[in-house]
Amino acid sequence: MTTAVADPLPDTTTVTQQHGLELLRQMILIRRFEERCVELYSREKIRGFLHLYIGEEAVAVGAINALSPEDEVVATYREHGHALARGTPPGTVMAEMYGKATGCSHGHGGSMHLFDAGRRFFGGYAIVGGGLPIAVGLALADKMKDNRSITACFFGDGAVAEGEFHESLNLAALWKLPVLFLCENNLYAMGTHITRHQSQTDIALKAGGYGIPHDQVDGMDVLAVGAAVRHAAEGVRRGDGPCLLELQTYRFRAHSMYDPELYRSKEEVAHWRRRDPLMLFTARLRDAGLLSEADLAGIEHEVAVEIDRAVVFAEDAPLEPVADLLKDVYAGVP
Amino acid sequence: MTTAVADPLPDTTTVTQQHGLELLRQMILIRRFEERCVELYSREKIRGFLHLYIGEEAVAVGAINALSPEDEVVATYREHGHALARGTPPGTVMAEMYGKATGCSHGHGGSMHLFDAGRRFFGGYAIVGGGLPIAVGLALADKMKDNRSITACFFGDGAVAEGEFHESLNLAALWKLPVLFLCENNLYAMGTHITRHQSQTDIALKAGGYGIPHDQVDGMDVLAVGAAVRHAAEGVRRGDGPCLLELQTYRFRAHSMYDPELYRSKEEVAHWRRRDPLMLFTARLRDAGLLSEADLAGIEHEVAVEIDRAVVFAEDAPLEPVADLLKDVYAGVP
Amino acid sequence: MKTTYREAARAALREALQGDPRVFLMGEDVGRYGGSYAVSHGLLEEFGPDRVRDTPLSESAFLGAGIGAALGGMRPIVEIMTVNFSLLALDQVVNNAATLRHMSGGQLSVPLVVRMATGGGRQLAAQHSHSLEGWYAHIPGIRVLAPATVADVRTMLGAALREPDPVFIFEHALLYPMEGEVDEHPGPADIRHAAVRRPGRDLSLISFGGSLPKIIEAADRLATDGISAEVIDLRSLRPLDIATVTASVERTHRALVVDEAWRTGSFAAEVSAQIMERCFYQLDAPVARVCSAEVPMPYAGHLEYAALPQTDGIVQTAREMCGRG
Amino acid sequence: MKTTYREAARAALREALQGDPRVFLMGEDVGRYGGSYAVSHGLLEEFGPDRVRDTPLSESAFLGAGIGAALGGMRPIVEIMTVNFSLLALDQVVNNAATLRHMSGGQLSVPLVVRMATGGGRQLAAQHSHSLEGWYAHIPGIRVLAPATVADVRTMLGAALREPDPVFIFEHALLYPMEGEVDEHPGPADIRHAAVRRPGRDLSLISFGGSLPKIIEAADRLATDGISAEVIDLRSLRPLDIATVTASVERTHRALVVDEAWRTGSFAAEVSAQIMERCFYQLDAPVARVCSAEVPMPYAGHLEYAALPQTDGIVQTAREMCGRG
Ligand SMILES: Cc1ncc(C[n+]2csc(CCOP(=O)(O)OP(=O)(O)O)c2C)c(N)n1
Ligand SMILES: Cc1ncc(C[n+]2csc(CCOP(=O)(O)OP(=O)(O)O)c2C)c(N)n1
Ligand SMILES: [Mg+2]
Ligand SMILES: [Mg+2]
Repeated sequence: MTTAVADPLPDTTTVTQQHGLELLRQMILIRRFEERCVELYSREKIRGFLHLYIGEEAVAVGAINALSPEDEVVATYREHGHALARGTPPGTVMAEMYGKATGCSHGHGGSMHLFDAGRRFFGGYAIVGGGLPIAVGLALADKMKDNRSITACFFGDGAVAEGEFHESLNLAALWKLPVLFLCENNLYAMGTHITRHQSQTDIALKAGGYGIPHDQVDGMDVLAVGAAVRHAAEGVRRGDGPCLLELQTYRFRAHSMYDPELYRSKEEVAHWRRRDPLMLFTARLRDAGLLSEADLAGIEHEVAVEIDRAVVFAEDAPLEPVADLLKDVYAGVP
Repeated sequence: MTTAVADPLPDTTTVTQQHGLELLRQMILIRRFEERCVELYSREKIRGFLHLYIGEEAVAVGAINALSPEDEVVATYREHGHALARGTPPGTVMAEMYGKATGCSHGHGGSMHLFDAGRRFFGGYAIVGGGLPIAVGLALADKMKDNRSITACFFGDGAVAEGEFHESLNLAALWKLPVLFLCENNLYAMGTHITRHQSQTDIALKAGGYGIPHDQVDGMDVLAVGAAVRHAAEGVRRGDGPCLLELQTYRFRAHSMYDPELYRSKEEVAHWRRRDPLMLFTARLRDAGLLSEADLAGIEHEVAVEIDRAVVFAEDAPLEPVADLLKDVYAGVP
Repeated sequence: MKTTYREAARAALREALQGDPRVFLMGEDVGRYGGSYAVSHGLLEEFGPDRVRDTPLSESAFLGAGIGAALGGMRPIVEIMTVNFSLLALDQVVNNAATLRHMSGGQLSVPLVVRMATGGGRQLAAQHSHSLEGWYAHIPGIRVLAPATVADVRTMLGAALREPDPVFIFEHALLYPMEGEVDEHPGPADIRHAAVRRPGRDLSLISFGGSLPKIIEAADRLATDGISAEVIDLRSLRPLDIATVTASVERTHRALVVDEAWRTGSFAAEVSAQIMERCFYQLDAPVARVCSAEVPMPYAGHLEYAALPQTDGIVQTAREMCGRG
Repeated sequence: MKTTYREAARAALREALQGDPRVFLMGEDVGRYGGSYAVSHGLLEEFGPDRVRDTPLSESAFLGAGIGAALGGMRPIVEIMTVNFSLLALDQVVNNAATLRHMSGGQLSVPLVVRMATGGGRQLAAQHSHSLEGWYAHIPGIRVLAPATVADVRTMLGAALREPDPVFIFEHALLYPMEGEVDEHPGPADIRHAAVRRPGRDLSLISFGGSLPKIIEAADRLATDGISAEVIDLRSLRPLDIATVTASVERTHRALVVDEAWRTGSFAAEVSAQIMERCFYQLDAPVARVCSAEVPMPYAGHLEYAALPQTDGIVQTAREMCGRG
């Protein structure tokens, strides 16, 4: 039978200062990086679709820091946060959005398709649900090769309606593959509230249909996310088969840069902003005496410098030559 | 929350003589019709794929007799039984398998694609899972038009793994559509046992992930099937939204005419044959004093005559002229 | 009356919803969100959530449900947000929508309209820039339309809804802001015929959808070189009105087909083959194609520009064909 | 050594599984059932359920899992039972398998092989008779092979597994019982080139896969009329070895392309267009096509026969092209 992964969860309220500050730094980096992206988008330095992660930082940061460097990560088109949390340098991410040759995908992918094979970041997938089978396959390879790695697969609540969610969960559970399914439930698929796209809105419950253990996690609490992922990952790594976590979060910004946000009220957004993951974690660290004003200012400064550098790197980076248009369609061509 | 549809079920052990004999006649018709098909297949009168329903007759007969004539029926490629139970004349079904112009699909469809629009039999679908969205749409039309009809959608255990199963159940439940999902769980998808294609083998349980009421039914007991379907259909018709029944059955024959049956033992088949639905129901009617040897012989005789006539009808039927090859690709063409 | 392609598409939807209670619109974010391209903006408020129906992300199920609803007597308009996502529903198109009439021996009819945005050119990269109209045009049993003008997008929907067979309408996303003329109360379009958008003598430029503006611009530029190009807008890709095309080529003796799809296996190949099959002895030069480069669409603007057919390339090819290389 | 296409396909799989521990086969009923066409019969017993892996009915998930496993360093061979079901997985092909190398800027590699049965001719009706090779050949980033001979099906798999990019192998189901010659220990095929199966002077008959036997038979019959037909087997549809084709047409000055797909938008259109583009001034007649009728495949034998390309029609078209109508 299916069981919730819940107990016994390690205490989520304690964290070392070093780890706490690192998590905070990553969250701030993602926030500020994306705020800069908005500005660069309005200046048409960044084009195409741009999906911001602002409000959801605790999910990627909490989860990815609970993984090992050998683990695989698969994400969606809303993946700046995941790439940055995984350690992909902000400069190569920014250069990617500029469409430059030194971008992490050589300018071929843009915001929706960040890749960093060296860090086992297997990319941003922009067909909703399309990344799940890939994650299942990566996990299958790990299992067949007797690796100790697991694959963490991020997707949204909207993806849960797609057939590939269902097929992937069944396959992963049937074959007891080391996949950790991480559903970023931000309550909306574009403008469609979860109550209007899921007949059963408790996403964690769906795992029961596949015999997969599941849990709901406060996705605004970076430590809770970290603890839940660490705990779930342990079982998955041990060979217990896949696990699904529903990370309850909210996006503070529009779906993409084109969205007039007709589908939700300012009050609703304001309500969730009171649970801003950066604010919550800053307060908690402060309350625990782990963060001084100077620490915070230091992080903000460090991050600002890093982002400035990233922008300069992107601005100065070369374009891929048009002559190479057909390169990398096949290996070794042209 | 999800609930089983179980109680209170009407007593399934009683049946009027007239109804009982009619159910038995239909089951015998399907059995003998298909036995004749096997013979005609070996004589190459019938070609293409031929999937027999032998062993599963109680499902189609029990279920379809519990529906109203205005209800829609959607089936799979294993649908001789459903078409016959719905009342499609055996002659037009046989002519279809002969590829004749007077076949119920004008010879265009063959065994896998029987249609009878007049009886609201919306066909056999041969892409596994492909009929479910169609059923959802038929139900949507009924709901939007305020019809009292419901749509009964048959599919196999194998179809449960397909993404379309998942998408269709969610859509039907979300919109509270009048669909009755009838899963014919015969334990195998071709040669793959359910334990090797479903991580969670209790198919009825899956409905929980969509908030759909569900039940398991002995698919070898025509009265149990009828009672369960009648009961479930009532709720669906009332506007409670979709319902899923898992009908536990077994196919006595190979998957299709090409199948060497390497994947299961003779003992397993023999075990299930002891629960032959015709045998069980014959015995029950006999025990209840509703069936004499003469009645049975009469039915067998009547059915034999009907099938002989069907074969003669098919033999004598004309072929569609080749000049009409492009007819019915579009309305009014050529 | 002057309006945009987007507004015209919306006016067509409104008219359809007003005119027939069996018509409803369903798709992802057509309602509350206002349509991902704002085409259906305001329709939810006007017609309610039953007739402007937001769906979950389940392309196969809701396109299939459109087929079922059409079988059940409704007149559904299914919106697949973009052609890129339509791959997830392609089985329902090929195996159900396109086959049911024939496979049932003429008993069933699927009066379904499917709309989708198509094409590249907005730096949306490899998964969001497909041009798959040619694949749809391969499928017997369905009709495929590509409104390239404001007037066509305004009137083709009405015509499509009168068809007893499934009709797929492809709207190139770059056209939405385009302005053009329409009648205030136009009748339904003639969807059986291609249109000669500009007469010419020396060469036929043939295309559809989002590439029409490019071949019109090319014709303008060619005119300044003294080359008179006839501009053909195919409008309907399936069935293809090849008679209008061949009549043109018989006048001009040269044909250039432009298609935003990858060159190999593009719809342009079909048009080219048919012209050659029918006008071989009237051709003064091989039929030419300008298509997209055979590469997953790159994000970077300069690479995407290089990958897509552009007016420059069309003009240059046309000049070479006319001996003015 | 004489063997059948089916046995040769199995020998190729066995060799692949023996030769590289990273290789595994996965698909519906490849194991316990023995393969729906008995191609993988016996392999489960030989290599075990890990490497001969039965899957649930989840085409999109297990093809996608094949991509993921290839990314993860394995060498998966995914079997989609037939091309008809591959529509359910086409998104994974177009948007993932074909794009990942390019979209990642060359960081990723998808060394995946996908096999599927294709084609009509067995009275399986509209949902089980597709010929969609041409669609696959449209997709940049993948390779598409169509082994038409016993030797090719024996050796193309090995070659496909050496490719760092996804390779799709289409096996026409009617070929499985065909007999032919193979070496006992053949090397991998040259999958870069088309093959001239028979030299000729008057006309090039061009096809692939299940239609090759038909054009060979047509060439035999034409020979008795004194028409010498060259037979070209394309073998690889993507990339297409057009040089072998045009070299032939430059000798024969006439080309007839046969393709079991529906005519409009068939791969034959592409081949025809390319021949015309490159050999226009050497052609003595328009390039001709013999394809399937544009109808969902009917079940009835006589209708199916009429819908599919047949040797009679090929011979007749060829004769007309050579002025012997
Ligand atoms: C298959 C598919 N259908 C539609 C879209 C368009 N689309 C992009 S994002 C999105 C919403 C996805 O919602 P969710 O999975 O909850 O992720 P979120 O954006 O909330 O992070 C939609 C409909 C798409 N990219 N792919
Ligand atoms: C999408 C798809 N994949 C594969 C097949 C081939 N196939 C036909 S029937 C079948 C098994 C289906 O099993 P189930 O749904 O349990 O129905 P049953 O045959 O047992 O009645 C398979 C794999 C198909 N027709 N469609
Ligand atoms: Mg969401
Ligand atoms: Mg079954």
